[in-house]
Amino acid sequence: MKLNILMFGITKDIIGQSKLAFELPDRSTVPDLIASLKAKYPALKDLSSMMIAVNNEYGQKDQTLQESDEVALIPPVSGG
Amino acid sequence: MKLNILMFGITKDIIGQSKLAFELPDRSTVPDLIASLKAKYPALKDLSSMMIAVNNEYGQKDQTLQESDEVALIPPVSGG
Amino acid sequence: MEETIWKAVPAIYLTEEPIAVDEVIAAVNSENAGAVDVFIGTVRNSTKERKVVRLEFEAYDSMALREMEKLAQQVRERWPVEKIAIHHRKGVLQIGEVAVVIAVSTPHRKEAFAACQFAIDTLKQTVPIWKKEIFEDGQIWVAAHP
Amino acid sequence: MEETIWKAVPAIYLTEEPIAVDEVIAAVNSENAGAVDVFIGTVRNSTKERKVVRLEFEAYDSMALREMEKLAQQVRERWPVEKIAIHHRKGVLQIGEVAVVIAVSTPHRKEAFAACQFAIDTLKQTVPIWKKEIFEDGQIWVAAHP
Repeated sequence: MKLNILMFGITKDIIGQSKLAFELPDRSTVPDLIASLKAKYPALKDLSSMMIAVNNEYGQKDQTLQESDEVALIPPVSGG
Repeated sequence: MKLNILMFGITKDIIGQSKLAFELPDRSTVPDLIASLKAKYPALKDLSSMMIAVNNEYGQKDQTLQESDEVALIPPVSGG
Repeated sequence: MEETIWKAVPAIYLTEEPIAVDEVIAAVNSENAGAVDVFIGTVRNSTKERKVVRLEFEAYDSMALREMEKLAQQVRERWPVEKIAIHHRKGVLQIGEVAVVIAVSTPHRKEAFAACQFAIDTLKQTVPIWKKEIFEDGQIWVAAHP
Repeated sequence: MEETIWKAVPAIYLTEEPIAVDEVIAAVNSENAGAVDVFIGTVRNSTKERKVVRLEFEAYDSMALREMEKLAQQVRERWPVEKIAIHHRKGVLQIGEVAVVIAVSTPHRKEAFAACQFAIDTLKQTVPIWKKEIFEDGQIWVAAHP
């Protein structure tokens, strides 16, 4: 399946775009996606933390992804 | 000596005036004044607390009063 | 060129006029501060389920201002405060009106909360101001009796 | 008769315009409340003694609003809150500008402080908003790296 992953903050700088088209095997999970992204973009490994949001919620461990999901990469937040 | 004691809040209601001319032996202390006032106005004994202010400061234990002092009776405060 | 009319807001203030909360906040403005905590005490419509009609605050003005100054100084000694402002109302207050505003600015937020909470807690214990609650069927001086 | 123009202020708000602190405070107005605590986060002129030129906030808008709503709900479940409002700024902010305002009204003051402090602490951990500090000689995404 092909995900269109939204990028924010430093991940946008690392990956160089605000929306990344990313190919992933069907029935991949949140941890699968994180592993694949870190493999392709090693600078992501240096971040304090990295979360995946699925449809505007923090993704659960082992949550399975679908092509229709709105997926976003969430580097350490720093609002306030 | 004769003190002109300022009254506030409930003490003004108890004593019935906002400034009380009160006769007291020379070299009386803060506790002396409190005792004399309570003797003359027993309703003051029912208050949760009663302090004396001398020249805009809380009077110290055993502080000696002078006729020139600005003296005030401070019932339990309840600002804020 | 337009003239800007700048109204200096005192840090410590006791007034019969309504308190302008935004002016108290502006009084603690500082470029070194990352945090401002503001406490606003307002007149509730009830006390222990008894309906309040209005409040009346009486103050021993000269001493109250002095105690408020002392309190501000104490707060500055205890926390890394940029600025602190304390405004207290007196006279007759209707439901919903603002009785007291305390604003504290600090570099970081933890200190702003701690300093502001200490300030209102201490004000209620030390500043010679008295509150009378007027109910439909009576009135009491708050905290006067055990 | 004059017409009053009433501008409804949302409780949860993310905006590129300057935050009107008095509107956030007005949004938590309640006759049942005796206390309002307001936290205001402002842009400091320095971070760890390094001079800050300006800040830039970026938000994942839809999720940020959702997390702010969740946070408000959590606060309401934990404390006897009358009303809570959370406004966060995004875009470019100069020194001294307001980045976030949280206002909480409660019957008594202790809960107002606790709820407001919890709200800002939690917002900083959960709401997807990112802050870039621009220095004279560089810039960093705050908290991105260990």
